[in-house]
Amino acid sequence: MTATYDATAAMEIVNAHAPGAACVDDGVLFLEPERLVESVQSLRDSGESDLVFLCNLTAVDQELHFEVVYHLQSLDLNHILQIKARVTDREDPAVPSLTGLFYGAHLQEREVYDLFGIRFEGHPDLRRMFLWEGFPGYPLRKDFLQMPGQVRAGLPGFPHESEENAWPVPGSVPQRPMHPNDPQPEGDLVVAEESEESS
Amino acid sequence: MIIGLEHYLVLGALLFCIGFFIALSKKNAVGVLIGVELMLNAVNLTLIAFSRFGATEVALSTQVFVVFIIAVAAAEVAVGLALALVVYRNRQTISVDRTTLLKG
Amino acid sequence: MSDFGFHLAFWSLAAMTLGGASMIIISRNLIHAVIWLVMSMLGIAGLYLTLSADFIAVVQVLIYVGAISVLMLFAIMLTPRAERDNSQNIKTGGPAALVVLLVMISTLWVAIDTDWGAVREAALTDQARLIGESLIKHYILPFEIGAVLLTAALVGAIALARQDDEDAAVHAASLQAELDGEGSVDPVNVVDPPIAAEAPDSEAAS
Amino acid sequence: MTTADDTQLAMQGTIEALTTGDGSEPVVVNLGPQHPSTHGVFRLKVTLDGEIVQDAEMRIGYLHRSMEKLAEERTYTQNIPFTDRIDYLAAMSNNLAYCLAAEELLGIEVPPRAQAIRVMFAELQRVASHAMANGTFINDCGAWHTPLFYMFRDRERVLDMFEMTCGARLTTNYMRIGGVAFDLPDELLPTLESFLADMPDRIADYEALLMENEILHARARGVGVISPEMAINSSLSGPVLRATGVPWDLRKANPYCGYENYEFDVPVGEQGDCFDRFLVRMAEVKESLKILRQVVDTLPDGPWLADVPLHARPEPGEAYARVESPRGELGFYLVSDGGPAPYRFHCRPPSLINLTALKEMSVGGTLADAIVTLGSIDIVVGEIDR
Amino acid sequence: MTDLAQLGNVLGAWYDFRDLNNLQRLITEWIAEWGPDWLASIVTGVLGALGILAVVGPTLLILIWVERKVISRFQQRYGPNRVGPKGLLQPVADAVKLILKEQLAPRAADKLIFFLPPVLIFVPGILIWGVLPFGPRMSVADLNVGVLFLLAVSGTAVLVIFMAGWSSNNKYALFGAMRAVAMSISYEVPMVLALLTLVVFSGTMSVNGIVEWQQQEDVIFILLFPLSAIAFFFAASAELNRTPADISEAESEIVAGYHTEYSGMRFGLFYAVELGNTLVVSGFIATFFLGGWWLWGLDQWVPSWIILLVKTGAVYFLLIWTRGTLPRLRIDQLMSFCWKALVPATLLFVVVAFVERTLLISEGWDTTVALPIMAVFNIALTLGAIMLFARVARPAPLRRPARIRMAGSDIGGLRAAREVASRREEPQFQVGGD
Repeated sequence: MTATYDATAAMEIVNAHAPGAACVDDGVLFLEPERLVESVQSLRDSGESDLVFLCNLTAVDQELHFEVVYHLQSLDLNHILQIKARVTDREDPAVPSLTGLFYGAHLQEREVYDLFGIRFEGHPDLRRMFLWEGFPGYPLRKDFLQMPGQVRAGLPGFPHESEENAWPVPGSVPQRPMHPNDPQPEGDLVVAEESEESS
Repeated sequence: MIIGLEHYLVLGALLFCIGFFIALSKKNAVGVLIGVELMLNAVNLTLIAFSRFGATEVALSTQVFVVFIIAVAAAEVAVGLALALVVYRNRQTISVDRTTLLKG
Repeated sequence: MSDFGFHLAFWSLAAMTLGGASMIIISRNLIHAVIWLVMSMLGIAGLYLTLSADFIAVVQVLIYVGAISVLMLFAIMLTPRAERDNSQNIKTGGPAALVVLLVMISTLWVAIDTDWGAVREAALTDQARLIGESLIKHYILPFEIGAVLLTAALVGAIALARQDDEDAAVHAASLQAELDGEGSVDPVNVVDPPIAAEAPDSEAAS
Repeated sequence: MTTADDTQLAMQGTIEALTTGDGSEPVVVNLGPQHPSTHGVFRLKVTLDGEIVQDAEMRIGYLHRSMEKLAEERTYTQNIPFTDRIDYLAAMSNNLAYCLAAEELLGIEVPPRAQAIRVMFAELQRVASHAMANGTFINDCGAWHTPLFYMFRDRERVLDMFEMTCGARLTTNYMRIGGVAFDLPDELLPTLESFLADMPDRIADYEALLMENEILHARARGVGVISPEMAINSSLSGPVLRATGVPWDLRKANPYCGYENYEFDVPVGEQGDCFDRFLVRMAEVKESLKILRQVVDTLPDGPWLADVPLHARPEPGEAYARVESPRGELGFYLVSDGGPAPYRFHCRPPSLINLTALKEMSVGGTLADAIVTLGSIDIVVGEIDR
Repeated sequence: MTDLAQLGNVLGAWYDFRDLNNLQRLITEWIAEWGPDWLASIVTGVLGALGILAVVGPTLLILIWVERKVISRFQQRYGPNRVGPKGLLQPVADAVKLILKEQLAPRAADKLIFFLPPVLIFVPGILIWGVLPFGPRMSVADLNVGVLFLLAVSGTAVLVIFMAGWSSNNKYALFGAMRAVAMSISYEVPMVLALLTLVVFSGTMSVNGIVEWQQQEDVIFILLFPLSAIAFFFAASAELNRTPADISEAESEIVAGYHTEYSGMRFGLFYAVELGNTLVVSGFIATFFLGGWWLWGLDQWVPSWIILLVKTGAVYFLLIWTRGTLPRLRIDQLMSFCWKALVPATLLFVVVAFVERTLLISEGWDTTVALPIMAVFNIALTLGAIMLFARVARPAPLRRPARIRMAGSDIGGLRAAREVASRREEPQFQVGGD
């Protein structure tokens, strides 16, 4: 059975090489983007963790910041570790590229750049992979295809479901600074009435 | 009007002159080789005409002679084109008038 | 030789041959020139048939149309497209035409005027056997020398056309330059080619 | 959706690129997106010097439906049909991977009968997909569709079984969160028995016909070679990784749905060339039949679906579940924020990541080798572009 | 005299369909009586051409149906059975469809050279038929340089293919044309050498002469020179661009090779000529190596051209069989096979033919005794040559067998891989290698 590698043990290895680069936040290993490369290199090269197989590389738009998620796997020791790198700057998110360590990161990083707009410094051929160069915006960002009034499209609630667990609770969505390529709402924006009509 | 030896000789001469003109006036090395081929063919035609209308004992030797000419012509084209290739590879051009290295 | 069929054949083949040859002078594109050459070669093969030299006619088709014209097309393909125009050399065009005219007049006058003492016996039959035997019996020495010449031409052509090492390096370097996008590499000062020219080594070494 | 310069290149005479400038220039040939052997709308821009491939660059995105964006606005159950269309040649494996991830999020226990049924259909899907992969591979080597039709004969029988149980041959949409949609129809098991009875001598035919074929050896052996270290570093998975000699199979390393109590083996190649991948796929089909035999013998009865509310809402968290699909390690990374729809839905596409090493495999070989290598990696464009 | 022959004499020569030549002689004599003499020669030429077209035209249509049905039988499917009874009208439907299709031409194509090939490719296709003898006196032109004529005409087809490929301004077409030209030129050499052994042995270059020699010596050449037969078969299938050497129109690599840009009836012409060439080449293989219209005396009874058609059908089935089942070879493998295997082998057999010929003529061995011995010797030599080639000329990767091992218990990364590789016992699955 593939065991999940203990995040604190991984943190000690990383801190041994790059002091202060790693911290564990409720069981998940977070690495500092600035020293990401040498911390991942330490995890890969140390015999004890032996995380040589880059399983999965993707990103999540947590609305206030981006999270680049790495899953590293050791084939011989049969354990897997999830690493996250948090990028707070939404205007120009950038993370050092792991193509130096893992050749498998080439295409996955290009996909994340294409769909999220996160630049990977040091990637030899960072171009959009699925969409064409002139495509406006980055599709998988939460503010892409944003409805006016900052309310995210999708499933506010279900007709037969009771009112109290309607989701998301109106006004609960944190206000974010308007993104330049957001569709500009006409006239003044009143969040309050929007929510009455929809529920 | 019987088709005699003279008809073939005139035809051969005309063909030879056309080939000669092409060989002299074409800029491209392959064009010159085409001219040379035409000249050789003209000569072959006249030889075969002599073989047909000439005396019988000469008939066979002229045909053997033509076989040799065709063989030599094939070898000559092969070497000529190989030369053109080498000239092209070093001078990036095979137009005859620009490859004037031998000039003093 | 006087019946109508023979006349028709001779004149049409003559027109085909001379027409093809003159189109070579006029045509703009070199590939068209080669194709007109092929047409005139076929015309000449037909003329050989009218002279009942059928072995030579078939050999002519086999060697000229089958091999030499394809060889020329290959040569044209290997050289750049810019060189493909079949243009005349204007400044030497004039004097060349003069010389050719002179040659034509003299040869035609000789052809028509002299009495060739043409005699019209029956044509040779079964040339293939006769030529074969004479090549082996009577003309054995030229036959052997011809063989040596053909081999020498073969080896010479290959040696010339083959890329040896530094040429390959230049070629590989220009390819790499092409891929990297800068200008084409100056063939002279290629000190050590960026790509180790190991691909053509196998050929050079063998 | 090609860019301006692509359409311009296509419109302007492609022969121009051949002969401008001096020296013999590299020829840029576009294999695809409309090409008989790129297995779908996949485009490979190949730079050739004569017949030798100098550079192979992929242009993908022609089938990009941005499923990951769409999935964020549908509930967990509504997303299941999406997974069929990601890898339309192995829909069952996709469904299984997604349901495992969702169950991990929701913390649902799957009844044993459902687990056995899931294993059965995952292995049936592997047999069908490998039949398709090997058939098209030999077709790329030039055999005139004959082996392909033989292998399609077996694939048809598997697709008929799918149609029997869930009504669809290709996009099955059969698995639900917590189990499977319907119970097995009673005529399925006899058909499966006869299928398992016939397959061994069919496979003996293929081995006799195809393995000894000298031309197939000449075309596929020593072509598209990759070393085990390079394979692991470029995160290849599935038959492509096992052909290099690395014995890594998720069904053994991280058994899911009860694979630990079936006895089967993992075939491993030696040189890591196209022919080894073909051999590994052939051997894997035999192993799958062994598993199917055991599943049919030990099929438990009982509920086939745990009771899960239609719009189940997992509490905030994330899950990454992986399945050994016919093409490699197929993973689903789901992030939930408490809502009925996944906050983030990411699918790890084995076809796309296996293509990372395509350039290394095909540079240096001829154009024909590049086509054969692409065929041996067995890509599905739906999974590449998602 | 068999009763059939008596029947022929009684009813007059033209009833005797065993030799269609009688018919033609009858007609020309009738014309010679009243018309000018040149008219007779033209009429015989026209009759010969009409005879050929009468044979080629319908057989082409039937062949398209036969090929598709036979290949579909290989592939576990029915093949065309919708149009007409058992799909017989399918070729007609295809032809009509192709005629109605629009004739496209690429914008930057070289117009003159783009439109010529579909017409010109028919010339060698039909010219070759002139030399094929259907019966003792039944061949359009019994040239005494027949074999050379066959090679010359099939040589010109290469030029037409190049014109088609180059002029359609399409990279796939150019690749196809260059491959077709390179391959047909290099496969002409083994073809010439294979036919040289026959010409040397039978002493004549006329195709009919070769058949008569086989009739006279009561032996068919495939027994005497099996390797020449194999070499000629493979060189001819390479010349025709058929699998396993159909790289010039390899649809999996270069879409449709030299006729990618041709559509409508132009593509139809290419397709028809390809089938016509296959038919005439299998006819020549039957004539050279299987004895053509002669079959140990049977040709007294059965019309000779029927025997030839049956043998051609057998060879044609062999060509369909290889097309249906074998994968395609790469261009460099084809070239190395031609120059490193076929040419030396056929050269060896030319020497053997010369030696045996001198033994027969100058030593004056009795052919009835000598020929069987030579046949056995040649067959043994062929098998030896093939074994030697199979042993020696295997490329490096093919020497080691391809092996599959079962990982068993050690699942993991590189360490587990080394363990699996270092195992002693026999691998579970092994194929290939010597």
